[in-house]
Amino acid sequence: METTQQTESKIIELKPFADEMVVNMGPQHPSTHGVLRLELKLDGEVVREAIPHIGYLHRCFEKHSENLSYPQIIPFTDRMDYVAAMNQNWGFCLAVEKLMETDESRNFEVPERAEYLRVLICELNRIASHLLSFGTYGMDIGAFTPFLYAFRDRERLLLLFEKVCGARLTYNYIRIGGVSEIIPMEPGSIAEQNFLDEIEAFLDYFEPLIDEYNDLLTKNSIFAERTTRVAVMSAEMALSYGATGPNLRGSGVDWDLRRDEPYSIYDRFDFDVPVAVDVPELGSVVGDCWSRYKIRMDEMKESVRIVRQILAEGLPSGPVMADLKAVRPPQGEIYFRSEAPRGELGFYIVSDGTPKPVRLKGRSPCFSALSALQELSRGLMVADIIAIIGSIDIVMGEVDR
Amino acid sequence: MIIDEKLDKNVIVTSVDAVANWARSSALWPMTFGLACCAIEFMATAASNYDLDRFGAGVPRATPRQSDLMVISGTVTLKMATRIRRLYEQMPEPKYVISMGSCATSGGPYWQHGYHVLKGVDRIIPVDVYVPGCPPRPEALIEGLLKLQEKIKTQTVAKRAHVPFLKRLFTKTEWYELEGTETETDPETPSAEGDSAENTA
Amino acid sequence: MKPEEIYEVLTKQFGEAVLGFDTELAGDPSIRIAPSAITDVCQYLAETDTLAFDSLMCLSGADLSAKDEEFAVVYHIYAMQHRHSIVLKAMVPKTNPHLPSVSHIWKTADWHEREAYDLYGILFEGHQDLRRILLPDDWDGYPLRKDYKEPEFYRGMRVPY
Amino acid sequence: MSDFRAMLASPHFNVSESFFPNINLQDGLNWAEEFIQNVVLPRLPEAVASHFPVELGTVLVMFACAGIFVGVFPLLPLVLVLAERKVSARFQNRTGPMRVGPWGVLQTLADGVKLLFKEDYIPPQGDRFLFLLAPYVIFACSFAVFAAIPFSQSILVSDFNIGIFYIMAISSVIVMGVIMAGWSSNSKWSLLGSLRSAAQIVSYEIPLGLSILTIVMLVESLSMSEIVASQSNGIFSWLIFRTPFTFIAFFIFFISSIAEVNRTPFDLPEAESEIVAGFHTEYSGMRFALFFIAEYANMFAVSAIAVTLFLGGWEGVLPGYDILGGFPGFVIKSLGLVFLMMWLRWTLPRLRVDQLMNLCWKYFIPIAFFNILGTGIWGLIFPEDTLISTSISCAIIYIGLIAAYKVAGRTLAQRPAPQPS
Amino acid sequence: MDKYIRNIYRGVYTVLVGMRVTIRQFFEPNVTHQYPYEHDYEKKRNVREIPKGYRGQLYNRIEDCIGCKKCEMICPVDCITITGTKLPRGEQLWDSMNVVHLKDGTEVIGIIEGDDKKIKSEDSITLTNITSRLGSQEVIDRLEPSGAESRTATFSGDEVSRVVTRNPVVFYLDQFDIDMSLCMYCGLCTEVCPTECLVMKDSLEGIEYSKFDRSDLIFNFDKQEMYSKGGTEDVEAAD
Repeated sequence: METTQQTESKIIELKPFADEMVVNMGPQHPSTHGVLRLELKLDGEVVREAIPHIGYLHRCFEKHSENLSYPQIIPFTDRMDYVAAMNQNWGFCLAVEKLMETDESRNFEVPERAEYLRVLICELNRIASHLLSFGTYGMDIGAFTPFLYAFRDRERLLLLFEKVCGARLTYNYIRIGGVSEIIPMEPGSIAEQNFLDEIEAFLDYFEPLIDEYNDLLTKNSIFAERTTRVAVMSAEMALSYGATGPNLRGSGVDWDLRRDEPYSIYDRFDFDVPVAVDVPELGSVVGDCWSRYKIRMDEMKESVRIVRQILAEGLPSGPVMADLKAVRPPQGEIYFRSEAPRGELGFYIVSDGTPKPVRLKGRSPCFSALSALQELSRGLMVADIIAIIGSIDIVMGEVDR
Repeated sequence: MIIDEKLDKNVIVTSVDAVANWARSSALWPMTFGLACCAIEFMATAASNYDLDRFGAGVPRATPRQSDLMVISGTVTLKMATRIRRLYEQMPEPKYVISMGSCATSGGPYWQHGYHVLKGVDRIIPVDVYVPGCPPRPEALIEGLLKLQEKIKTQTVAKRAHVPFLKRLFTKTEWYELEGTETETDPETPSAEGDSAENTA
Repeated sequence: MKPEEIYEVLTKQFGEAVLGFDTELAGDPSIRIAPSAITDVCQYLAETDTLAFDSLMCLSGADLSAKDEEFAVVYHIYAMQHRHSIVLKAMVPKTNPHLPSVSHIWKTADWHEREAYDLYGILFEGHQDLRRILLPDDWDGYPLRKDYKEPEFYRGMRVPY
Repeated sequence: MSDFRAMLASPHFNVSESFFPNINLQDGLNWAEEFIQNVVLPRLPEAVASHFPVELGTVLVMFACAGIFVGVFPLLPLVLVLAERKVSARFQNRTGPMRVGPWGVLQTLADGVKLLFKEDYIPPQGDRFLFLLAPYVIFACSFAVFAAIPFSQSILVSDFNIGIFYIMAISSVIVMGVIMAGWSSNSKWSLLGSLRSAAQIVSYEIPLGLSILTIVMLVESLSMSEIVASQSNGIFSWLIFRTPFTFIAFFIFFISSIAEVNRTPFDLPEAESEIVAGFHTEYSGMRFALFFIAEYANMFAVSAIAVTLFLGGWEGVLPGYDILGGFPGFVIKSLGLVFLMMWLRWTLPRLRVDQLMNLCWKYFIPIAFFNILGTGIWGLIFPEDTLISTSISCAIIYIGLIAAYKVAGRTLAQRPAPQPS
Repeated sequence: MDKYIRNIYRGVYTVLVGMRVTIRQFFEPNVTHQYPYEHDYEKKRNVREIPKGYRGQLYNRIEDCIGCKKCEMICPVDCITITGTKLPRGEQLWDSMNVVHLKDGTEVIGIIEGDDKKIKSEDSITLTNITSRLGSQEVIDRLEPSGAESRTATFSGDEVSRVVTRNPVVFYLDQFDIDMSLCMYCGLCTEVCPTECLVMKDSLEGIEYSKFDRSDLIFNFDKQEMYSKGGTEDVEAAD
């Protein structure tokens, strides 16, 4: 773990006797990423305090999971973080599989081919998620075109997902013990080859575009002005608030579960973990909005690298589903976390040996990261609030569950 | 536009109808308003690959005052329902609602145990078109929009003048009056969605 | 450090307040702590150099059975530096569920405790801003309790299908 | 009719000048009378012409001109809105409006009609009078600007001797309308937007005015037609190339005018992602349409002013030839600048309020003052605009651009900036 | 001063770079799928096919349904309602049958001759007692010479993509309703369906069914009509 030197955030001096204006931002607001509501106490343009109110999308995920069997919960995890649903599926399945592995009598193992497919599809999903975050961040800052470019490229990814699992957004693809076989893809078949070729074609198309997006938005001086040195989150603060994933790495903490606590087959791939550093020519310091945003742009490149390694190796043959009679984990409890695009996605499962969990809690990365908003936004301007919300990249479905 | 109640369908009304309906159906400005998963598909529909702008619906307005179409894109929770009702009231007539996806239509996947989910947005506001899907594909949303355009083309100005718009649409679904929801004439919170929400601090 | 070692360290330090170490069930072993001592234990875990638990991964309330007399509050804590984790569990009675807050040690706990309060009605003493977070302020009851029945109406809107 | 055909067939045919005889532009009455005498009467049969009431005809012609002006210019924004949607669609690999009319050409018409039929909402707690007045103020002002813009040698409503001053004065009244709209809406977002707008427009008037001042110093006149007349010797006599300082002044003027018309990257008063819709949050229906129309009319107006001041107005690229000259040339040049505005809009993100002010007060205003100083010195060195002075100026501009691209680019881009304090 | 000039330079430079990116896209062809594809010129470019296996509207081919209720059990949202009466022991509506899916998408239902139901790719299959013939004219043409009486056909192994066994029906289905307004399109029900009669339409008609009334989204798959004909409607159609 390493942290870099912190510099002070831009803070505008408050006039002590100015009138305070209370403004509600949201829940219907173009740039609150869904239904976040902020109660802003304004002094002119300067925000004295921004109090987030959440729960406008509280869909009772935990209540549902207590009433459903494990395979039936997977479609509901899709709807937690609907931007990166594959990763949510996977996080849940990993937790259940971990709990089931403790029961030695079952002799249960996820097939190799399924693991490769999972990594492949989840890294693609990470790209799609980061693309969306890039696009909406651009739109929040006022540039409309990056949003449409991001969606244009994301659409190609969605077509791939559609071909492999039959849905664009809520996939229900990764299952406990493997991946879905709803659209069969025999090992070595033409269908598989076409699928891999299409992924390759997408990567060839997409990889140069990342640099183009950097030209268009990341390095743009107006964008840099808007986002650098705004809302600096120090490493200690990030850890204390439980910010994870790109937000934590944006604060200069070199931490990635895929590398540091490798699950699945991530230890077989060679990839870097982008960590924020000071970028003096743009004026960025570690922990500001620009750093958090830049981590996502860099992670897309790393995901491309991982996918390319899989394509080079080729998918192993074999089944895609473990031989499971019924999903019935032993009595016990587990907390398992995986690296979703927005950070550490944890599932706390308490099982009493029945097919339904007693308690299931999804520890969502956005929920923790969003709680830092109140402290981050103090003394900034209204426009900066938008920049912060975009940079911590929340999805309200996951915050509220 | 003042049209007498007694005015029946005559040449003038018919041609005014034709013009107004043509204009209304081909300039449905949606409200920038997303709730959940479907909002992502809504954005995808508005984006380059499907481009709602082709139908004249590509001018998303952030304020309800300037929008004609409200796409309920996602799960309506009870906490959000009062806001949606209010946003609907803030939209000027004529206004149209598309219920996008299972959740908005009837609570969708959350209908059984969703203690905090409104089981169907038609319990608080009248809905013109229900688009099925979870979430619906952009094609489905576009098809819903086209159906709405067809529906608009059958409406007439004369009818609109003496039958309240809301009442006419309420015939098929139950209507639950929200207690505690302020109307537009509430002096405390007069303006658009920004400061309309109550202060819970 | 392994959970057993941490358990030993904690028993040495706190004695009576550490109630037990659950290893017999599958999955993560957990240390049961008396609710009243949870703040001290967490403080110790966070500030001792050999332990240095600097991040609270998850804080969850749990109602494990309708028959139980107690709610569980589960703390999953992680130390980035030493890369070890531990699960703490505090059982609070259902009749009057309350225990001290840890939100001043890890700020993650702020919202997570509010969520546990919102969904289970567990009171965290010393929390600066303990109010409902997900549900509206005028909501009745705590929905994740096993004996919860959803209301018929909320502000005039019918809740059941 | 034969002379008409011959006129059309002649190689130096110029539409605007053959129909609008070259006479004293300042006197509208005289012009109308001449128009009747020279254009209408010869084309009428002998019997009618002898009894034609010239005075009545004169008045009718004037009304017709006014009608054309009032009727045509509001249509301009309709075209521009469609153009904006189509252009933005091209930038974003979309198609834009397609279904309303062939290729969507009737889209803005449908929008307009729809807004006309839409419920008109007036906030009951707001200031009703100001709320109703504000759109008209903005609308009227943005169209009043057109009165002083010379579209061609003869298409000109009124040639004031203080034309550019009038334009500056009228266009700054727009901010009054914006503040009225924001204040009277009784919405916090509107208020925030209008106050942002006030600060922005008032600030950006200064670099705008200072850039115009460099032109006025060179031309020694405030009259728009005289400014154009001084650029009649081809592209290198255009004021943008006259001195190196006017070259800089052009960009300051253009960027400041983007800020004046509230377009991205300076669209803070109506920043959608921040303050919902800014000062017109509460406006619906036709009142909102007035804002919308005014915005696009303004956009064209500032482009037209920039063309008049810096890009030779209706004068062509080569002296004596009509390439990019006359009325079509003027419109093409203006639309080119409008396209540039759209291009910028669909490329750039939005500035923050303090950065907006920084840009104005720390960059534009000092540079604009520097320009004035430089133009003054230039005027001392070259009192007359000669071939030598133009060549020197163009050489300096060329060398400056090359230097900025090659030398400065290499040194400035590579050396890291000092650590931010 | 150095910083001042550098800021100006950086501002201008990055703006120009961004403008270069957008103007390059200005001359790229557009990517819009011009759905609904009304005109021919729209069909020629950028048509987006619904991929095979897309999870669209649920559809039950009720004649194949055996009322096993597996879909109702697995459905996470209980949007499928099946009520059925179990027939008395020993009775069944029809015998066990085989559905042969040919590679060109057609299906033929009948009984495979011989005891060995396992299909190898090189083997040819002889179907007897064909009760329904769905599919292209080609197959029908092939069947005609063999005579309607015997209703026998032989297919070579390359033609056949898979063979599904249709279990004997022991349930009398009173009601098979799917409320598509509740469905979450997870596809679990289609996976467990033993006769593969419950499918999700992967075509445009599977997604274009928006309604003006929410109750229209409840789809009844009624078997009553079929029962009244004694399950032989297909045979009649074949003749």
